[in-house]
Amino acid sequence: MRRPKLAAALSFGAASLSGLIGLLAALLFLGNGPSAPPWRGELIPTLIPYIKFSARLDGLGAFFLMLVSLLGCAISIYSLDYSKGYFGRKNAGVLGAFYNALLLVATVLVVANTIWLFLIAWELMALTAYCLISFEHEQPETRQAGVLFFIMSHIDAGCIILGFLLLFQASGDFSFDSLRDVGAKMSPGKRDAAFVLFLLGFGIKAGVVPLHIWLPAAHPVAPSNISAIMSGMVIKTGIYGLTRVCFEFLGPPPLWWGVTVLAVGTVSAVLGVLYALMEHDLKRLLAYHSIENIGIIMMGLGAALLFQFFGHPILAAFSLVAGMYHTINHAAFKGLLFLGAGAVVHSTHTRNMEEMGGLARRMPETAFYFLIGAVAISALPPLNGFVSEWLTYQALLQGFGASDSLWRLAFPLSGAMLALTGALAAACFVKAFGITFLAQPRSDAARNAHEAAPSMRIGMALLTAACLLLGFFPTTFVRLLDPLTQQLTGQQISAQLSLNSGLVLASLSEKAGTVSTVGMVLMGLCLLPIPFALWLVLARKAKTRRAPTWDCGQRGLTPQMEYTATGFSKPIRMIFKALFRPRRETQREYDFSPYFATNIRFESHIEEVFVQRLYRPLRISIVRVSRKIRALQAGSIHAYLLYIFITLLLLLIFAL
Amino acid sequence: MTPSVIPTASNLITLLASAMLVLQLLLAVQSMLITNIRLFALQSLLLAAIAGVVGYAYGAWHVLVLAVLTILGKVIFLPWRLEQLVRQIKIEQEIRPFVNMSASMLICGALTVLAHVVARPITSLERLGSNTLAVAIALVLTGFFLMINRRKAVTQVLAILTMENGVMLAAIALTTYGMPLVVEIGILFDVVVAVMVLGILVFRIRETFSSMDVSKLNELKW
Amino acid sequence: MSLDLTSIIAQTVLLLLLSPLLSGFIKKAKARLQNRRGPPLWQTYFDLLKFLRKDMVISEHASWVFPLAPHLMFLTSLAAGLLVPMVTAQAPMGLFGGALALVGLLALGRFFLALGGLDPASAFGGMGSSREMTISAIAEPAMMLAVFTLAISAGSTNLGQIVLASQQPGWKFLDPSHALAFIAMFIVLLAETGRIPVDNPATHLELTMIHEAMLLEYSGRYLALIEWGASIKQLVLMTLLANIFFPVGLAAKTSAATFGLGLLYLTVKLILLAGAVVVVETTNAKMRLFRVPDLLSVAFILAMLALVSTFLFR
Amino acid sequence: MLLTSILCLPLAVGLVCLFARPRKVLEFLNVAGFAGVLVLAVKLCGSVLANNGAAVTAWGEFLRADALSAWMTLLIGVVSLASSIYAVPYFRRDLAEGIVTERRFRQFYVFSPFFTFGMVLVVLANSLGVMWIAVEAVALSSVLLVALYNRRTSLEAAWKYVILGGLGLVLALFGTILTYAAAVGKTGEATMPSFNWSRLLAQAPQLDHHLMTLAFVFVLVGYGTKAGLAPMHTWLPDAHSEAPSPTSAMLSGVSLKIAIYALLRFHILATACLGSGLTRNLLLGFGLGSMLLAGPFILVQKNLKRMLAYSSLEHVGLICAAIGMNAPLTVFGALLHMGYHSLAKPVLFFAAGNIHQQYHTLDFRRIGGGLARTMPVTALLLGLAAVAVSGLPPFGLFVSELTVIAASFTSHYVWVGIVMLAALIVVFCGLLNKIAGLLLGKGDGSQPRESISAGRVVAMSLPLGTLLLFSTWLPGSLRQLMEQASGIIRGTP
Repeated sequence: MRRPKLAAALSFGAASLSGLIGLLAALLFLGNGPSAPPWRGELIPTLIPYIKFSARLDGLGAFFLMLVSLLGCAISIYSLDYSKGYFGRKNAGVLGAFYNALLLVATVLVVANTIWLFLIAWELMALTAYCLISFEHEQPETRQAGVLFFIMSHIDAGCIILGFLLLFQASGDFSFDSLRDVGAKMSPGKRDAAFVLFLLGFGIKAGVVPLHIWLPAAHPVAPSNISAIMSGMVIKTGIYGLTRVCFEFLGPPPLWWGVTVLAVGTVSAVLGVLYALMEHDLKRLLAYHSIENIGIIMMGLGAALLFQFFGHPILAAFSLVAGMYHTINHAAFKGLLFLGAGAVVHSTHTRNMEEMGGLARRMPETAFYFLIGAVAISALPPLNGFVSEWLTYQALLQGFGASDSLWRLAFPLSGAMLALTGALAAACFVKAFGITFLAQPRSDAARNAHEAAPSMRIGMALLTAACLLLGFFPTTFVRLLDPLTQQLTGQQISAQLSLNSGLVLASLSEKAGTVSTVGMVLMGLCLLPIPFALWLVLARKAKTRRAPTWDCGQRGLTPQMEYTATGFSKPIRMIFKALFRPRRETQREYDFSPYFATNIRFESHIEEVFVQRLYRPLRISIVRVSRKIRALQAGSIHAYLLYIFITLLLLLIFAL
Repeated sequence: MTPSVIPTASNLITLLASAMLVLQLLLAVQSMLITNIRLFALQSLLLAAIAGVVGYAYGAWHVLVLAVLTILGKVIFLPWRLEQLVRQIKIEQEIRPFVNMSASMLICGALTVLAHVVARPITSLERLGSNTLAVAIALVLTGFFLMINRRKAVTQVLAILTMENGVMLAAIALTTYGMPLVVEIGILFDVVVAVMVLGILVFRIRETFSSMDVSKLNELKW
Repeated sequence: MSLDLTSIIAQTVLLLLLSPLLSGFIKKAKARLQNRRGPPLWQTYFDLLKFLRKDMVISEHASWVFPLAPHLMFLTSLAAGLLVPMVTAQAPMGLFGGALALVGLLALGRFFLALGGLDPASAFGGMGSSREMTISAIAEPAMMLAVFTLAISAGSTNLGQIVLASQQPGWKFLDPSHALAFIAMFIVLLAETGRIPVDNPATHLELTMIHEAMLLEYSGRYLALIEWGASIKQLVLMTLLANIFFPVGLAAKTSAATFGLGLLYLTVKLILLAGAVVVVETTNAKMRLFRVPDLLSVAFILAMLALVSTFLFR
Repeated sequence: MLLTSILCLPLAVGLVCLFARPRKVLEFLNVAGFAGVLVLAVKLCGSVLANNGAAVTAWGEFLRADALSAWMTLLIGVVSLASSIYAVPYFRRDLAEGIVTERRFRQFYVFSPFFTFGMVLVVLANSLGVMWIAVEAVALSSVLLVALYNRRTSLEAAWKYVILGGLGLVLALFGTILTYAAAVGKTGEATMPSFNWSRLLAQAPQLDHHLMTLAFVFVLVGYGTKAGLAPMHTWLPDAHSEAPSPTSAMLSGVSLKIAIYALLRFHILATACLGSGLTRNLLLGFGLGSMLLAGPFILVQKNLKRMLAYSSLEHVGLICAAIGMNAPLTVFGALLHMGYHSLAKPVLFFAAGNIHQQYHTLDFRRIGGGLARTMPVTALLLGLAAVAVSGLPPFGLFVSELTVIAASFTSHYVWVGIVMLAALIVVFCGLLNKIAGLLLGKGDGSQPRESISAGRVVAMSLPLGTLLLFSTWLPGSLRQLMEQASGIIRGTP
């Protein structure tokens, strides 16, 4: 469209409205409670008999519809002003168009009720996401990331297609209704094959280690509102698919499914956060945290699968609640963080944290939202991240008593890993927030940074509100999960989770453990008078003045002397040296004495072990093989004739 | 109802067919271009003769027509056209094949054996001359081998024409009355046109590449 | 379970007043063990009062996060304290959260303290925060794991419930898993409260500082809040250690008598524990920063073993 | 009458063009003629559907059109029309730039109608011999089109095309004759057995099995060479890349499928005679082989048009393998795939033509990306068509491919489905990588912005639009036609 303003306003305005409507619809459905029948409908009539585009909104679908719409609404509002950055430079209309397409497709995906509709939506999602990622395709880095993403997601589509076809083979019909519990009809071998395929396929999309490589490449280079969508919504569709398939289609899980999912989740969580710590590219850091959080969600799912196997539907429902709760939480705070990062990048024109700093005073509101997001994602009370991780812990701990098999050790061990993850995440976000927003600006860009535009702030504020509400009122929220758990495990547990008229969240029973985030807030408010009382009583006469930083008497403090992101994570890099294998090179030039170097150049570089050991060799060998095969077509007509001749002779000899 | 088989005719056909095969083998070892062309002409003549025998013996007039057309087309016109081509663009006479004579002889022998093996189980066609099918297959395969083994464009054309002879042998001698006339005429016509087209191409190649060696045509790769 | 106001107020007061005394006691005991006279037992109170009265100097680079940190540090330690059963088996605010919430609250305080260290753009502050977060990143999971061990055998993460469970007849005090968990917890305690061999609370060498380095830019009232918060945290952790591993003298019901008795027991246990800390501090030297993780991973392993052994001996 | 007219129209156009002088007339005649062919083809489909399933015949069974032929005729009409429309602006520019001489210009407009005529004859001829002749005619008329530019490379390509093609045709002829020989004495007639496919099919079971097998082998290798099945495909990338773009579109859009059609007729006979075992295995083998071979060549391809040619190879392989599986849905999917591919591929070749006329090269490295800026319209259409051929929704190739693969799962060919999917993914990776590199990026600012004429846009967007339309909304009549055709292929009409 020729008029970017109009285009942007139109597309993103419409998108936010549709998000709102979707949200209302989802809440309306979930509000009806678990007994309400699913909503059905035909989207488009098709003329090929075996292809149906029928939709069905059930508990699971509605939950994810809520997620998609919530995020879509907030981010669309944010984009109204964010897209202004492209006016004159790029075609904002294109951005808006693909953005809306992506939202639409994601919505269709969660309500799809036939294999055809699901797969088409799945592929279209990859396509639109690809177009959005490579929106700023002038940078080669962006192009490569886009291609990597698209290739990976095509591979995952392949796995998913195979998986669904295995189910289809057993059921003989393409509609999801015929697939429910089709696993019972399948031979165990095929079931396991299907499970593995689905785990691979949805795992790639969700970005679990070691299938995650596209994620830290693709999220940073996309426009920030798209990054938010990608990591808040798109990777969640992987979780959606896995949940739908494992709990509805494949039937009762064997032991190793749960163990696998739990293990995959644990590994993803730990490695994700460790790699995140090593990043000083703000958006890459957030991308790695998506991997971590997906891992935490997978822990919940894995625990649920294990409980299904051990025959504890209630506990299964409980861990499902934990997983789903973390899913929507991650959507909220990761969306928020990416939007914040977007605002920062938008005003400093760099993603490198080493060039930021001091932004808390230049863009205080953004800083505040980002801080909320950081506290939430670090699983610190009283925000939503803490609640969902608390639920996960509780589920894992109760798992210990759930059976007598040796495998129950898996629960507390992954719980310990979860603890490690949480602590590292806190460290990482101290770094992310501290280096980005605090201290002195490290570059002119940061020095001249400005507060984000109003609609961007509104968008962030919405997600902040979501984080706070989800954090303070878990008991009301888990009631919305009843339809989901009812559908997948046949249990409703929201009643057992809420105590004292919803003030306190209990893990199934009061004895097993309770927590109340809102209670903590109240406690804090009640205790707040103490420091003020002390101040009033003792220190009213004390004066306060601003002065240069003391720093043990160090004079003339410059930004160069501040702690850098790399420096901040140095100790952890040292501790996990074995994993990171940092490549570092130092060049120092000095005139007379090695102690007085005139010029030091230090380089430290960390590359993911999977890229080093797995993906690059794979790519290289594929190319090499193809070049070898290419020699068949070397241009000599006699060779070509020979091929035909040999074919003919072979056929004559063998066919007769 | 199929007509009664006339023994002399079938013996004659067998004889002529095997003669064609012998000529084919000679082609394989003959190194002079012009001689190659003449050998091909001779082979086509034998083919025409077979057609004549079939037509005469079974009173199938249209096979006679085919015989005449073969003589006109393959015995007179095509060889003349090819020799003219050779003279016009002064190709040197020597053919330098990839595989030397003795080896190619062996290979052709092997191919003939294979042809017989392949044709053995098929007995329903032994009415007009025995082993004609085997000979036809042998002609096709050896012609194919010649094509691979020749460097020059013209010689490849020649090879494909000998293959075509084998095919026509099958067309005439395997089926009691040959094929429907339309088809036969069409096939012959097509062959002639094909050679014309090839001639044009050979010309253009000659003038652009200033060589007739098709093994030099290898710019298009991968 | 209900919240009764008296016990809340009582425990708050207890936390506020007892914590400086505990720090003072440890200093004193240390001095004695090193044949020094050492500061008077009440010195910490005087320090706090002094700090509270003094003027404040705030770095000009500091942002709105800077004043946030001390208050949150103080409040979170206090709130965490209310989750721990001190003199009775019931933590006054036990309903609002158990072990996980306790760890979470302490982590929240640390989070903001670290930000506060980064805020004034000083080199040492950043160093302090970096080291603090690193160490806690390893200490926290170890602590969690140790707590899990008890939580699993008690079937609850609620500290009150753990204590009650540990007073049931079937409870084995000398359960090897508990012993291992206790040692792990003790190491974590040293790390969390910034004690030798992890950190030296009395250091004046900036390069060796961890906890103190974050506070360099704080002064006056804020410093007081932080110090006080830190000592409350120390008290909380030691109480936790003392009460959930040795739940003697913790009455299920709250009454004046049980309260007094519980208080008595608590003081005894704290003195013993503090003694242990003092002994460790005086007999060990401070570790190099990059040796600390080894120590903490030992704690982690021990806690892991504890967990496994609960599984084995069950 | 209908058949006669549909056959004679292109022939007449060709003859007239032989003598017509002004260029505009040539162009007009071509476009109009092919439009007429398309219309007639639609009518043909209608009448075939009208006498449900029974074939339409003319000249005493000499011409015969059943659902399968009608479907192919439709494809011929569509692609010829599109490429003739595109040819107008394309050759005008070439002529203006002196890349083609007046003579070659006329050559194109004379030969392409003959080209089409040959293809129509192939699908309408009832006698297998006539069908062979027609295929040969197609080959001969297209050779000179391939060599049109008269560059070294185009001559080389033409030579390989004609030699390999001619060889294939000789083998095919041998197979045809053997088929006929197998029928000798089996047909009830007194003197001469009929060469008509319909008759042969009627008595297929009595045919001599050994001879039929032998015949099928030769036909498979022969027509397989024309259809570009690996390893007989080697001429295909050369010819497709060197021919002028409209011809390339014809070659890969229909003529490959024509060869497949010819192969199909024999496949039906052989299956009816020998049972499905042999033919199925052969088709599966060659089909999957082609699909697998296409991948590596696309992954490391340097030249746009050659890449497109290899993707055609892959699609042909898919179609063959699908027909080889011989299940209702697979065959249906194969026919559907033929149709969609015929709509998508020409657009790609047209885009390649635009690019070649702008950059005077098709080497990815020399072009160096940034097409989205220098030639936005072409880039957009190219991108869409590439999405289509790489089998992504919303385009129908996704549906047809998934149909085939899904059907393979229900008809006990799971491994076939898996191999197909793997091959498709590999090809997709190659296509995506190359096309993305071509379209995106800054590019070097040296190139002027394209000035694209309406004709090109129409020629490119018409097939694409149709594709999109039929992907989302497939007319019931077409579906019925394809189902009848698949019935014929599976020998259960």
